[in-house]
Amino acid sequence: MSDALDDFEMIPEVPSPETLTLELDGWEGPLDLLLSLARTQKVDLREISILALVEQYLVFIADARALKLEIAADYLVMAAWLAYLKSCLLLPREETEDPSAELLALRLQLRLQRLNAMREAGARLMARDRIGRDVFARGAPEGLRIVRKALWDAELFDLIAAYGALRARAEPAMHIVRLRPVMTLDEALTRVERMLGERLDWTALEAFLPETPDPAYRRSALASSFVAMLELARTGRIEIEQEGAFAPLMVRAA
Amino acid sequence: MMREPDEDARAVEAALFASEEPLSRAEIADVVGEGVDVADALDRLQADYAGRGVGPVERGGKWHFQTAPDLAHLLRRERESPRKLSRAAVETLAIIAYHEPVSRAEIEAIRGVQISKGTLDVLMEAGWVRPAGRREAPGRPLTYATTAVFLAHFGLESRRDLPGLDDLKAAGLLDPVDAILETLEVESEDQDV
Amino acid sequence: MMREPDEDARAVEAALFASEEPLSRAEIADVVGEGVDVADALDRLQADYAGRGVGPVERGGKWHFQTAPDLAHLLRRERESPRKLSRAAVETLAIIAYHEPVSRAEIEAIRGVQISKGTLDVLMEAGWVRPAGRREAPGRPLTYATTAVFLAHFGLESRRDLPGLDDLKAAGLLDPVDAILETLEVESEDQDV
Repeated sequence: MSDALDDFEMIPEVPSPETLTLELDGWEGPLDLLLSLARTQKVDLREISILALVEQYLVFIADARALKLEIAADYLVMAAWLAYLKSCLLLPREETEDPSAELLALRLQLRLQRLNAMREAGARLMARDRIGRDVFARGAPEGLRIVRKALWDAELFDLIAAYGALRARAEPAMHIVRLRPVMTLDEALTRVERMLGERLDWTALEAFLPETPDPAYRRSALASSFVAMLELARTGRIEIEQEGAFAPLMVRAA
Repeated sequence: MMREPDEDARAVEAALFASEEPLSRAEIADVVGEGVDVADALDRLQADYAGRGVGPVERGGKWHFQTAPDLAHLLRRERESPRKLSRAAVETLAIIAYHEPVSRAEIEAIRGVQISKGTLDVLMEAGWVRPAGRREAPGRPLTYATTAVFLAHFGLESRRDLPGLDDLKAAGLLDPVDAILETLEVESEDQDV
Repeated sequence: MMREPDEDARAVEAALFASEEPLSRAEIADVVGEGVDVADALDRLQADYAGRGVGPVERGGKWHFQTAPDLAHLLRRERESPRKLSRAAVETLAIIAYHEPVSRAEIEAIRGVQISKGTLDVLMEAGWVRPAGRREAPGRPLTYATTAVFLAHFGLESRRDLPGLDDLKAAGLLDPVDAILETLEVESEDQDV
C-alpha cells in the first residue's frame, strides 16, 4: 500500500478538523470533502450518521467563512442543500413529501460509498505488481519482424505494350484529316436553283435544306445553301429578305 | 536442469522472448508456423518456468515473459520512477476499469466533479484507456474502456481479476445510484403492502 | 520441468533478462547484491537453459539472453504479397529491356519525364534490373540492364525474343492512340458508301 502512495500524489490522510479549515484548496469538490469528513466518524460508510456529517460540513464551511477563505460556489450550493436536508431530517416526516428526506440522505450515502469504493480500488490497482516498477519485461528483445516482400505482378504483354506506346509517343505524329460529309457550293447552287423554280412565294432558307439525321451534314448544307443564295441574289435571280438580326432568312425568285 | 524442451515449446519460447510486444496465441502461431499446438506449448512453458526468476504470463489474452514479482527489490530502477499519476487520474482509471464501458458524464457523477481536460488524455496516452464507441442514448455519449496494455501493466489476466470486483458488484456499488434507489423503493413498497 | 532454481540463479536470471544492455559479472553483482557467487550462478543458468529456445550467452565478457541461433528464422519472416507494378516502372523496365545497357538520362529522354528514385529501386528489388557498369562518356553515367531473373519471369529465352519494332508495328502497338481511332472511323464511313 505504501508503494501505491508513492505513486500518486495523495490520498488525504484522515484530517483533523483543524487542518481541514486550512486546506480548502486540497479538496476535489464538495463530495470529496464530504467523504473525508465521513471518514473522521471512523465507522463503516454504511453506518455513518448523515445528520452528523451534515453538521460537520456546515461547521467546516462556517469556519472557512469566518477565516474569510474564498469558498467556491459549489461548496456553498452543497452547504445550502445539506442545510435543507438537515431541516427535513429533523422535522416530523410528512407522508406526502417526495422525495423523502430519508431517500435524499440515502442517496448521499450511496454516492459517498461509490466514490470511496473507487478510491480504494484505484489504490489497490496502483499497489499491484506493475510492469516497469515491480516486474520487468525483457530489456532488449530482438524483435519479431515480418518483412513484407512485394511479389511484383507484370506480364510480358504489359511490357511490350508499354514500349509500343512509348515509341508511338516518340514517333513524329502523322495527321490524317477525316473525310467529312459536306454539300459543295456547286451542289447547293444546283439544288437551290432547282427548288426556286417550284416555289414562287417567300420561303425560309431552311426549307431548302435536305432532310438528314447528320447534324454535321446539315450545317454544311446550310452554309453552302446560304452562299449559293448570296451568289444568286448577286446575279439578280432571287430576292432575300430578313426582318431583323437572327430572324428567318426569306427567299423568293426574282 | 530444465527439461529438454520439445521443438514447439522452444519456438514459442523464442518468439515470446524476442517479441517487443505481448503476443496473442494467433500471433504466436503466425510466428512459429503451422502445425504447432500453441496452447499446449504455452502450458508446458508455464510449468517449465514455475518458480524461476522469469516466466511467461498471460494478460488480456496476450502473452509475454516478465520477471518474478518477488525480485522487484533488486530490479527496481531508482532513477526512472513511473509516471506520477494524479489522484484524479487514478480514480478515473479505477472508475473506467470497474464500470466499463462508461461515459464521461458517468465518471463525473461518481467523482462529483468535472474531469479536467488532461485526465483522460494522460490515461489514453499511457495506452491504458481507449474510446469504446458511443452509447445508444440521448446525445450518443462516447464511452471509455480499458485496454490489454492496462491489464498487462497491472498484472491482470482479465478484467475479472480486478481486485474486489465481485464484492463491489455484490454490494451494488458498481450500479448507478438511481438504479439502487429504485430497487430499494420497490422493495420498501413491497414491504409496506 | 526445470529444476527449481536457487535464489542466486533466479536473481541473475531476472537481472540479465531485464537489462537493456549486456552485463559484465561485476555489473550483475551490482544488481543482485553482495553474497552472490555470480560466476557460479551463471554456470548453473547456462546448464539450465541448455537446449532451450533461449539462453544466457557471453560475448566479450558481457552476458545477455539470446534466442537460440537455429530459431533465428522465426524472428525474421518474409511474406510475399503480389503487387501491381506502376506504369512508370513498367515503362522504365521496357526501355531498359529494349535498350540495355542504358543510362538514367537516356531512359528519361525516351520517356519524356524524369524517373523517380523509387522506380529503379523497385525494379532492382524485384531482381529484374541490375547496374551494368559506367559508360565511358562525359559524367561516366551508370547504366542499367536486365537480369536472368527478368528473362525467367517474362518467359523469355533471351532478349532477342522481345518483339522488334516491326512486330510491334504489325501488332498495332506502335500506332498513336488517336490515329488508331481515326482510322477506324474512316473505315466505317468507307463501308457506308
